[in-house]
Amino acid sequence: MKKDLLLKDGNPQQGNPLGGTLGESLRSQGVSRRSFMKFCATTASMMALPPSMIPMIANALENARRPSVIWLSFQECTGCTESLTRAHTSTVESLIFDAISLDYHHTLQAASGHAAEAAREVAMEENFGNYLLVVDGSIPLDNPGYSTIAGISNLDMLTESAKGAAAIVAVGTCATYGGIPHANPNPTGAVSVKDIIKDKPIINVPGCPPIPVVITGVLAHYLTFGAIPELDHIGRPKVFYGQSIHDRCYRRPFYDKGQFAETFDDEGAKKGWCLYKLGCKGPTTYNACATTKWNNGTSFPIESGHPCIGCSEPDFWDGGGFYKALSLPTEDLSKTAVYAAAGAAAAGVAVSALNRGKKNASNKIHIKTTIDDLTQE
Amino acid sequence: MSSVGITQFNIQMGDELTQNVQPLLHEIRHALAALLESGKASIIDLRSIPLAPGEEEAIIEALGKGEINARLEALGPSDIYETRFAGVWLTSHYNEDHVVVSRFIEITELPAILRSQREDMAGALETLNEELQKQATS
Amino acid sequence: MSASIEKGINAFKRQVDSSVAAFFSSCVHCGLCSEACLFYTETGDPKRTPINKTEPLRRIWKSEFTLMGRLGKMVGLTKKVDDALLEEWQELVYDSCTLCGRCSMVCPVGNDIALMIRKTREGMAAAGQAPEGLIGATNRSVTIGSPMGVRWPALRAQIKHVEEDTGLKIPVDVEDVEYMLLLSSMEIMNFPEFIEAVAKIFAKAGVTWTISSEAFEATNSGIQIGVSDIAAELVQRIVDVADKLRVKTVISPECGHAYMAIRWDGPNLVGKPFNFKVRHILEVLDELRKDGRLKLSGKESQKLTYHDPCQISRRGGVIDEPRKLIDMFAEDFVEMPDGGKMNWCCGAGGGVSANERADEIRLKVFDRKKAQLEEIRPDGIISACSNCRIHLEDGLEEHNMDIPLLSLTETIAEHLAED
Amino acid sequence: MTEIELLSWARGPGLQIATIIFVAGVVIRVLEILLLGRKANLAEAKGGEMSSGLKTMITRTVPDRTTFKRSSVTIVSGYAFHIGLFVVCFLSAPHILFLKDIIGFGWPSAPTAVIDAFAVITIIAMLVTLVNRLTNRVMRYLTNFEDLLTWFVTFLPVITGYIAFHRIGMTAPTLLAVHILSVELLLVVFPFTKLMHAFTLFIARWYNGAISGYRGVAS
Repeated sequence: MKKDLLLKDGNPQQGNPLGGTLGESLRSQGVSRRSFMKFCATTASMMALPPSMIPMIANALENARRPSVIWLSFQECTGCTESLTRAHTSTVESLIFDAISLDYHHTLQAASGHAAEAAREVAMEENFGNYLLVVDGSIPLDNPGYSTIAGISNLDMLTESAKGAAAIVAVGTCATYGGIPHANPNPTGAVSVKDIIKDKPIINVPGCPPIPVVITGVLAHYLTFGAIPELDHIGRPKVFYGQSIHDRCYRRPFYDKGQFAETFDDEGAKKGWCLYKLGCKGPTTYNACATTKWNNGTSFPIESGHPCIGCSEPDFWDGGGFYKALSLPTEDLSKTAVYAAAGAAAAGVAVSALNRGKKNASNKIHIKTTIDDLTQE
Repeated sequence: MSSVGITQFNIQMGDELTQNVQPLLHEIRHALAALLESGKASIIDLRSIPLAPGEEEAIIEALGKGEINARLEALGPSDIYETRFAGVWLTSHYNEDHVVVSRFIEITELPAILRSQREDMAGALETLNEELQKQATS
Repeated sequence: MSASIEKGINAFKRQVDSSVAAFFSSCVHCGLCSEACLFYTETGDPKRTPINKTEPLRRIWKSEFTLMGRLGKMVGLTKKVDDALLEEWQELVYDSCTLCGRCSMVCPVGNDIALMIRKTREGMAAAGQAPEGLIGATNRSVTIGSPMGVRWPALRAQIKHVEEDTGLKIPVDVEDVEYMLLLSSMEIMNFPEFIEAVAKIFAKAGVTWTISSEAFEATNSGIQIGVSDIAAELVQRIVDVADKLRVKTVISPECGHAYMAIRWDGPNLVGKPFNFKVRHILEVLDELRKDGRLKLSGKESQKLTYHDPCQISRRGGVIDEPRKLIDMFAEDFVEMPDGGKMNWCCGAGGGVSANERADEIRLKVFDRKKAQLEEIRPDGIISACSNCRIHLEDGLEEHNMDIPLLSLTETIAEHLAED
Repeated sequence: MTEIELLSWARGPGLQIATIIFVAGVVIRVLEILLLGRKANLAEAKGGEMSSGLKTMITRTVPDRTTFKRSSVTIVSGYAFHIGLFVVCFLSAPHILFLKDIIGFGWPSAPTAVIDAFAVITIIAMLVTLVNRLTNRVMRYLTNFEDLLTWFVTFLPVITGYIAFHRIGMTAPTLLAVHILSVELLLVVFPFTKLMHAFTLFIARWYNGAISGYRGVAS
């Protein structure tokens, strides 16, 4: 259903990118005020805003104008788009998409080839300075040929599309921090959007993939307030990434009590104990999984018995192993210690030989002390 | 947040997992006292609380059901009922697939969404006028 | 030949061994040893903290025997040991330490600080930084045979007196006897009653014994000043005579460091085990008691206490014996607070009494003993070291405290049962 | 460098370097001490060296009554911070996990509330030891740069661990990285300072006990 909406909106010629407010648009679709309030309450919840802000959100949404959205996909797996389109296929959320004009998304749009690129160019031109640019995937810098669209390198397409954007939403860990393409040894020289675009506000929505509600929540926020939300030090909206998984995890009491699953099939695992020892990256991962959850709020990885892999953090792929507890060294220390000890033992014996030589020498030059030797001359 | 009876993988429920229930009930008690005293209504978004599997159900069970139960059909159904504690309402919004999209505990005399809305009433008046006119002309 | 800083440094190097290295590596500067040392507690001067007294030795260990020190030395980062440092430290190493070893008992990391200071003295002495008083005493020990200058004729005269007083024959230079008794100069000059007491007890017990006219001096200034070569020479004199007379056991008299010198340091100084045993007089008396050869009569009703001489108790291991002996005649025995292996030093051991420069501080630190005595207020103090005895008498007199000092051996002799 | 990169460096190469320096340094220093050797005692023994040496290694942990009375602040704060350090280092789950990875076996952990309480005790006790060091007449006299340095590098992991656990000021990966780096600093400094006492005190106590025990005195 949402796909239909997207496909419909994929053609800028048919849409009305900036005409009318959201309120007008909804009323024209016969949406009642009561339905709108339900929509606002859900939107507030989605944006992790306190319910007391619902009236304000209602007012803002009422008067919001539909922005044009251009979605670029670079070195990615389409997981982010999948996540988004597999989200609650609900009327409520589709309203968010109703509220935007998705003018280019080459995976979702019906048009292809030159027609698609033409659509992008038109949207950019018509809404210059006002459109929202959404990017998923990383950008290869080694050889532009690693990833091109219609013969245009990712780098060129990004810099060109960014010029007229009001703001950029980097979706997924690839676009935000380089993600898996960036993982050691990074064969394509993949970088993030932020590494290239320096003069535009960028909202990072990391995750592999990001929680769909978080993606729509960020769009809703932009839609509602016409501005980018408050970001943390690595560009993530604080409302969704303000707290670590560990701090919000329902299994936290087990951590505090020292009750851990040691293997995936032991008593601890069955009792739902903390997965820290199985490599859970919850303590160093900031995301909304523990509260927002996945699959229509059904569950999230830890609830399903798997440790958090830290996918919304930069370089999560190179974090020393998903199943290695955070406090563990990433390399084999015992071997290092044994080699160091062995080498040092040899060195120690050598140093001691010098010491003993010195003592022997001092004994050798010692001349028996007599009572005549007790005063200096 | 699941209310569709998904079996929890591996989890055996224990007392230690429902530690959010008590504090939440206390929060509701404070809100109810404030409502009585100053008429100040409040809303708790259940989605903003990290709940363990089964905790939401435990809270709903603890609140029980009261006298009023309303069903709303707007962008999918919504269930709104007063719990066994007067002034404490539970609002559950579903999408068209009957999946909960948001759920609130409202401490108020009447949840705002139940009232007839001015815009809707204006629309209704217009519709009624139109229909009467139509009858008159026909 | 003469002393020099080079010889001093060489002597320091010879003193470093695995125990010293472990001790210095472990010190965390916690300062607990200060509160165990009467030279600190009674003066409040942090310089006198025991571990601080070992600084010269520490510097040599650090710069010569540690990898980091060697590297530091290459770039000139180590602290030097020179005449100025040793001169400054003289007062700490000799005047402010009796080698009592209380610090060694409280150090939480287990440093034998007294041993470290004893070793520090080796370097100090070799560098010509020993106090004049101790050099004089050492000189007399080597040339005359006694730190106080006592020669055989003087002892012979005292023996004669004893023989006249008791009617007992004091055996001199007798071969193949069980025991050879050593004496400290102090006993010969100030407490000849000691010889009398031993003679009476041994006569009653039927013990064969002798005094040597060639080597009767038990004290060893070489130990106190910290010159092992001289200490060895003094020990060797006793070993030669004991071997010549073929005695079974050499008895160390009522003197602290003499016991340390002959019993524990002796064989290590001369470099080989003795052919005879060495026992303190109290150990011998306790053996006799156990064998039933020592019978006493009459009890002392006064409140008596025992002052443990450091080198005999804490450093020597003779702790239970005096108490068992005292138990034979004392009805009202009371331990000093901290009595036994943790007893506080009188303040005069370790060569301090032979070092006139330390006279003032020696009397100052007596306050510690005074405080201990004030807590139990005894009628009499028994001890087993003439040096402690003289100093305690000095100190008590200084504070107008009238508590008599008793020798344990002499008191036992007084209580010998008449059959 | 991102914070996760920093954390990865701390958990990877940083830990490798620190471990090499720590292990090699400790081994060299212990050998340097032991291989110096000691002359055999030729005097007739009154007690056993080995048994009393081993005994003193343990008994010296308890101060005698008079010393305790005379230096109670030093002793109580010292005890508190050593016990606190022990509990925090060896009974907290992440630390046990770390050690298990290296030595191959683990043991049960204490609840975080306990660890947290001991961390606070350790921090307070360490601050008391610092104040004591700077105000106590003897300690102030003895204190040198190394004493302050070792205090600092010991305090650092405790305080960064506490801050990391409570997530104060920075995000978790940075806090964890800083904590691990502070431990690495401690490991690097360890062999070259009096921190070595953690190992050598057992050697020193053994010698002390052996020397005394040989003469028949329990030290």
